[in-house]
Amino acid sequence: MDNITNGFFGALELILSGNREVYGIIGLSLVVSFVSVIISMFFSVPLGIVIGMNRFPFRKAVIMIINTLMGLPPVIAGLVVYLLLSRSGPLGYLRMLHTPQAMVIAQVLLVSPIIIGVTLAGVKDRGNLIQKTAFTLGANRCQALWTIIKECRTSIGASLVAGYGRAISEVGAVMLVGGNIKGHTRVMTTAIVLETNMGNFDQAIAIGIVLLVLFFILNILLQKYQGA
Amino acid sequence: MDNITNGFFGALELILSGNREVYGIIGLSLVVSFVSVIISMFFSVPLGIVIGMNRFPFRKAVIMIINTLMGLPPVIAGLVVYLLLSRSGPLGYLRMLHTPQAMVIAQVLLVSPIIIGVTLAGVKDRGNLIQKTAFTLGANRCQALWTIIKECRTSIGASLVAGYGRAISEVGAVMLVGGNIKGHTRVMTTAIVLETNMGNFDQAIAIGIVLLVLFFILNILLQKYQGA
Amino acid sequence: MKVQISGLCKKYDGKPVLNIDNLTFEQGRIHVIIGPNGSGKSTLVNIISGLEKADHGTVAYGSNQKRFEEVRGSITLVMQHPYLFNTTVFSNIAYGLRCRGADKKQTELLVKEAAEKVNLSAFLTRKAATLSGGEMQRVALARALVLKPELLLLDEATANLDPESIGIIERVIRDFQTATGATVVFITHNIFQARRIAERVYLMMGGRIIEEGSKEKTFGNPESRITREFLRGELIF
Amino acid sequence: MKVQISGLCKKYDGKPVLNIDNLTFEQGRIHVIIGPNGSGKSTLVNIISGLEKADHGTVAYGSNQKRFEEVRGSITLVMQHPYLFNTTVFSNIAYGLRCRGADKKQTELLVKEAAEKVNLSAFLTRKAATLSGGEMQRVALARALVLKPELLLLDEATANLDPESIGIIERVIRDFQTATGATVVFITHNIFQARRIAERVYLMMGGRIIEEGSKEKTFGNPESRITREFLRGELIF
Amino acid sequence: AKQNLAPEQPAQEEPLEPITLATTTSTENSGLLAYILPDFEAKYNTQVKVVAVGTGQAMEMGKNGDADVLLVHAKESELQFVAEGYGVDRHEVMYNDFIIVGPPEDPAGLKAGAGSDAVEALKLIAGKQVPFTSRGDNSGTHQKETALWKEAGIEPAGDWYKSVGKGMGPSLTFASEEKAYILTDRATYLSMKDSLDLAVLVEGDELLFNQYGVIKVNPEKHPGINKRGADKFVEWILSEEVQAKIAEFGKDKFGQSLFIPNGK
Ligand SMILES: Nc1ncnc2c1ncn2[C@@H]1O[C@H](COP(=O)(O)OP(=O)(O)OP(=O)(O)O)[C@@H](O)[C@H]1O
Ligand SMILES: Nc1ncnc2c1ncn2[C@@H]1O[C@H](COP(=O)(O)OP(=O)(O)OP(=O)(O)O)[C@@H](O)[C@H]1O
Ligand SMILES: [Mg+2]
Ligand SMILES: [Mg+2]
Repeated sequence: MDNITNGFFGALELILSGNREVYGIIGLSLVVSFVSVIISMFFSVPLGIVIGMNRFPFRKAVIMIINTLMGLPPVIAGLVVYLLLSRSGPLGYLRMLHTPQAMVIAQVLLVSPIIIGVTLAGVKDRGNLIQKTAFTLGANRCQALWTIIKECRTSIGASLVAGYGRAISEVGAVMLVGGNIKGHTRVMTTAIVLETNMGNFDQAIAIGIVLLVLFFILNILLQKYQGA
Repeated sequence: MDNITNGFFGALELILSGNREVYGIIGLSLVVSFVSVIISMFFSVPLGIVIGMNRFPFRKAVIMIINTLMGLPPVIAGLVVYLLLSRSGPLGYLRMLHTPQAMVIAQVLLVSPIIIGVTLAGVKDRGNLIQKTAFTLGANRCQALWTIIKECRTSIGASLVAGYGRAISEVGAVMLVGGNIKGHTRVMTTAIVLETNMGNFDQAIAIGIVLLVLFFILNILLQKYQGA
Repeated sequence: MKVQISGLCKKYDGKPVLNIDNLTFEQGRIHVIIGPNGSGKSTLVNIISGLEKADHGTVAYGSNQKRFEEVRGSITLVMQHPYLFNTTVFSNIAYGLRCRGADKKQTELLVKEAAEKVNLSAFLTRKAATLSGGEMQRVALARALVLKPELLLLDEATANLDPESIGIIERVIRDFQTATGATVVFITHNIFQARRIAERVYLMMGGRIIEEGSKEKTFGNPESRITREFLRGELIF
Repeated sequence: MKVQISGLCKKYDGKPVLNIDNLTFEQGRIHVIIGPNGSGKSTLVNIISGLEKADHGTVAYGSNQKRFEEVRGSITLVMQHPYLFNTTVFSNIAYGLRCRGADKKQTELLVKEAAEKVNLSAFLTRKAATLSGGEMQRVALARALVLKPELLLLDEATANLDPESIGIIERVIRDFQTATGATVVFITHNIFQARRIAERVYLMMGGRIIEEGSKEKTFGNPESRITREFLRGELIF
Repeated sequence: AKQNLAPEQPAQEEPLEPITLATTTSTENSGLLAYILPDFEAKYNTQVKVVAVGTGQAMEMGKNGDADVLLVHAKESELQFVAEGYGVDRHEVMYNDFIIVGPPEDPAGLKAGAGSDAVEALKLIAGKQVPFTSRGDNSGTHQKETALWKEAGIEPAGDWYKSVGKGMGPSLTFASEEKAYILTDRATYLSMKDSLDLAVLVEGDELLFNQYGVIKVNPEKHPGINKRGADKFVEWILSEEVQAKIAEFGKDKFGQSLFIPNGK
C-alpha cells in the first residue's frame, strides 16, 4: 500500500514540478476530452431530447442501438478511427493519424452514446410537458429545446459528466489513434499505462490522482455553472 | 477498411466456431460484468436515490466526489485493487489476485460512481413527490424506495446500461487484476487488446462485434424487463 | 381572433373522445365550456392550441382562415395542470416575452404589471416550486396574460383559487378582453362562474357540443333535456 | 382518530407560514378548512400527515396522544396536486393495499368496489397518465378511500370535478365517515361545498386559525369581522 | 478428481500447484509459450498462468510476490533484481536477436551505408533525421536501443525521434504506419510481418544479441510462493528435451527458429 501513499506525494510533486512535459500531458488530456465532449454535446443533447420525446418508427430499436454503443470498447472505437485515418484507409490522405484531432474524433465516437442515452432517459418523462408549456407561451422549436435543456439540467449535466468521465479516463482509443507519442500525443491515461507497464506503480497512481483532482475541479466549475 | 468487413465475417466465424476457448472468453466477459453491475446495483441505486433526494451536510461535496469518480481511469481502479490483493498487500492472504473475483471487485469500483451518479440525477426532481405519495398511502421506507425505483425506471435503467456498458468495454482494470491469463481470466476486451497488439485487427474487430451483438441482446432483454 | 372548427375528430385507442361537426368561436367574446369530466373539453382546447393533433378535421383561425402555424404566436393556453418552470416567479412570467425578444426594461415593466394584477407582486423573486397551489395557478395566469394573446384558452384556470382571487381574476380577464378585443375560451366546472363571465355557453358531453347559445338562453331556457338535467344537478349546490 | 395540535409553528426563509396555538380535530367528525390562497392550509395537513416537519410544536394522534410514527398506517392524505403512479388505474388504487400486504383476491375486490364508488369502473386497465383531470382526481380519492383510514385528509380534492361527480364524492365521503367513524379534514375553496358537508368549519388566514366553530355558527353568526367579510366575498358568487 | 482424469499416464509426476509465470509480451505473442507449455502442464498435471506484461511490470510483480517465475529479457534489470534479493537462481534460457527494420524503400540508406553495423545505422538515421520509433518503455528492447545510441554517441531528440511508450507489437504497427525505423526483436517482427510494411535492414551485429533469462522469485520474501513449481519449471525449461523443442519453434511457419536455445 506504500504505492498509494507514495502516489499522493508523487501527485503533489508532479503538480509542483514545473515540468513542461508533465504540464503538456495534463493540458492535452484536458483539452482533448473537453473538446470531444463539447463537440458531442452540440448534437448529442438535442438528439437525446428529440429521441427521448418523440414517437417515430423503430424508436425502440434506435434507443437500443444507442444503449448498445455505450458498451463500445474504446479499443474498437480507436481501431475503427485508426483504420479510417491510416495511410491505407479512405481518409488517409488527411494525414490525421497520430494527432490530437484524431483522438478527438475517436472520443466523440465514444462519448456520444453515453450523452445521448443518459439525456434521453432524463427527458423522457418530463420533456413533453415542458415543451408543451413552452409552446403555449409562444416559444419556437429552438427556444423550447433550450427550455427543456435548462429544466432537465440535472440529468443532462449528469450525461455530460459521465461522458467527460469516460473521455478523460479511457485509454484504448487515444492510445491507438494518438500513438502515445512523447511530447505530442501522450495524455494522462496513456502515461498511466506506460508507467504501469514499466512497473512504476507509484508514478501511475500519482498521475491518476492528478487526473482525478483536475476532474474534481472541473466538476466544481460545472456545478457552479449549472446552479447559475 | 477491409479489416472491418473481415471483422464481420470473423465475428460470424467466432460465434459459429464451437470453440470452447472462445466461448469461455465470451462467457467470462458477460458474467464478470454482469455480476459487477448486479452487486453494485444493490447499493448504488438506493444510495443514488438517498443522495439525490435528501438534504444533508456536505451533500454537494459528496455529489461532486461521485461525479469525479466517474472519471476514475480503469487502470487506476485496477492498480488500487491489485495493490490491495497482491501478496504483499493487506489482503494478499486471500489469494484472490488473477481470479474472476478480483476482476469483479475492480469493476464494482468502476461502475458504482456511474450508477450512483446517473440514478441520483434521475430521481432528484421527481423522487420527493413520489416518496411523499407513497408515504401518504402507507408505504414503509423500503416500499417507498421500491416505488421510486419503478417510477424512475427509465433513468435508473439508463444508469445500469451505462454501468454495464463501461464494465463490459473496459480493459485496464480487468487486465491488471485478472492478468489476462488464457483460459482463466481472459475476457473479450483483453483479447481485443491482445489481438490489436499483435496487429490482428480483423480478429480484434471480430471480437468487438461479438461483444456489441451480445450487449445488444442483453439490452433487448433489459428493455423487455423494464416494460414489464 | 375567430376560430372555426369543422369535422374535428379525435380517437384514443379506437374510442372517439372528440367529435365536433361545426363550431365557431366568434372574435371578441368570452366563451365558456362546461361539461362533465372526460367529455373532451381539455382535448378540444389542446387541439385548438396546437398541442395535440386531431385525427380528422380542421381548425381555421382569424377572419381569413389561417392555419395554426401562421398564428401560433397569438394563441395562449393555460393548461389544466400548469407546469411552472423551475425558476423564479419573475422568470416564469417573463418567459413568453423573452421568447418574443422583448427588451429587458419593457419585460420588467410588463411582468411587474401582470404580477400586480394577479396579486403576486410580493412573490416575484420566489422559486416557483415553493408556491402554494393557488399561487401557482395565478403565476400560470399571469404569464399567459402578459403576452396579450388574441386567443386566450383557459382550462379550469381558477380551480384552486380562493373566492376573492377568483373575483379578481375574473375581472382581470374581462378587462383584458374588453381592452384588447381578444377571444377567450374558458373551461370551468363552476356554473356560477360560467353565469358571471360567459357571453356564450357550450355544453360538452361525450366529445360533442350538445348545447350552444347565449348565456341567457342556455341558463334560462335550454334547448335539450340533457342540458336542463346537467344544470339542475348543478344548481343543487 | 382525534388530532391535537399545540404550539405548531412553521417558517420558510424566516417568514412564518403556520402558527397554531391550539387546535383539536375531534374523532368522527368532518372538519372543513377554508381560507385564502397561501394561508397555510396545505402546510397544516402536510404536517399532520407527516410529509413536512414543523419547526416547533406537536401533533398528538388518537385519544391516548400517540406520536405520528405509531399511527402512520391509519392516516391518509389526498394531496392538492396528486401524483399518480405511472401504471394502470387499478395498480394506483391497489397501491396502499399491496403495501399492507393484502392478498390478491381481496385487493381486487376492494379496488373494484372503490373504483365503482367514484365512477371509474370502466377505467381500471387504463394508464393513469392518459386520464382527464377530473378522472385523475377521482383515482387519487379512490386509492385513499380504499385504505379505510382513521384520519382522512383531503386537500382540495374535488377542485377539478364536475358537479355531478362532486355530489357523488361528497356522498361517498359522508358514507365512509358514518360507516367507519373516521375523522375527516377537508380543505376547500367552495363555500357551498363547505356548507354541504362540514360539521365543523375552520377559517385560516396568515397561518392562523381565526375562526372555528360549528357549521351553523360559522356560517350563520360568525364571531369575527374578518370571517363575515370572507364569507360575504364568497356569497357574491 | 484431477488424478482420476489421467491416472495411468507414464511420465506422471506428483501434481503441482498452479504456477504464475510473469513474462514479456514477446514470448506469449510469438506463440512460443502456447507451443511448449502444454507439455509441462500435462507432465505435472498443473496449470501455468501466463501473465504477459511489460518487463518493468513483470519485475514489479516478482517483487510483490505475485508471480512465481519470471521469463524476461533485460539482463541489467534481471541481475539487479537478483542482487536485491527479489529473485534467486537466474538462468539463461534462449536468445534471439534484435534487428533494425524500416520502410522497404530505406530512405536513410541503411542497407548500403551500414551493412550489418547497428551503430552506424543509427548514426545514419540521426544524421538524416528520418523518423525513428522508440518503444520508450524501459523494456529489454528499449534498454538495448539506449545502449546502442550511447555507443553511437548520440542523444536522440527531435521530431523524427518518436518515443511511443508501448509494447513491441503496437510500436511496430506505429512504425509501419509512420514509415519509421525501429529496433525490434526478431520473434515479434516475424510473427507480425504480414500486417507490417517493414523490411529487415540491419541484422547480424553481435551487439544485437537478445538473451532471455528465467528467474525464480525469492520464496523467502513472501509467503505462498510456489517454490516447488518454480524449481520444476526452471528444471523443465532447461531440460534438453524442451530446449530442442524451442529450437524447432517457428521453423514450419517462418522457415527459421524464432528463438535459439542456450540454456545453462
Ligand atoms: N391517451 C389517451 N388514451 C385514452 N384515452 C384518453 C387519452 N387521453 C384522454 N383520454 C380520454 O379522453 C377523454 C377526454 O379527456 P379530456 O381531458 O378532454 O376531458 P375533460 O373534458 O377535460 O375532463 P376533465 O373535466 O376531467 O378535465 C377522457 O375520458 C380521457 O380519459
Ligand atoms: N418552501 C417555501 N419557501 C417559502 N415559502 C413557502 C414555501 N412553501 C410554502 N411557502 C408559502 O407558505 C404559504 C402557505 O402555503 P400553503 O401551501 O400551506 O397555502 P394554502 O393555504 O394551501 O394555499 P392554497 O389555497 O393556494 O393551496 C404560501 O404563501 C407559500 O407561498
Ligand atoms: Mg380537462
Ligand atoms: Mg394548498
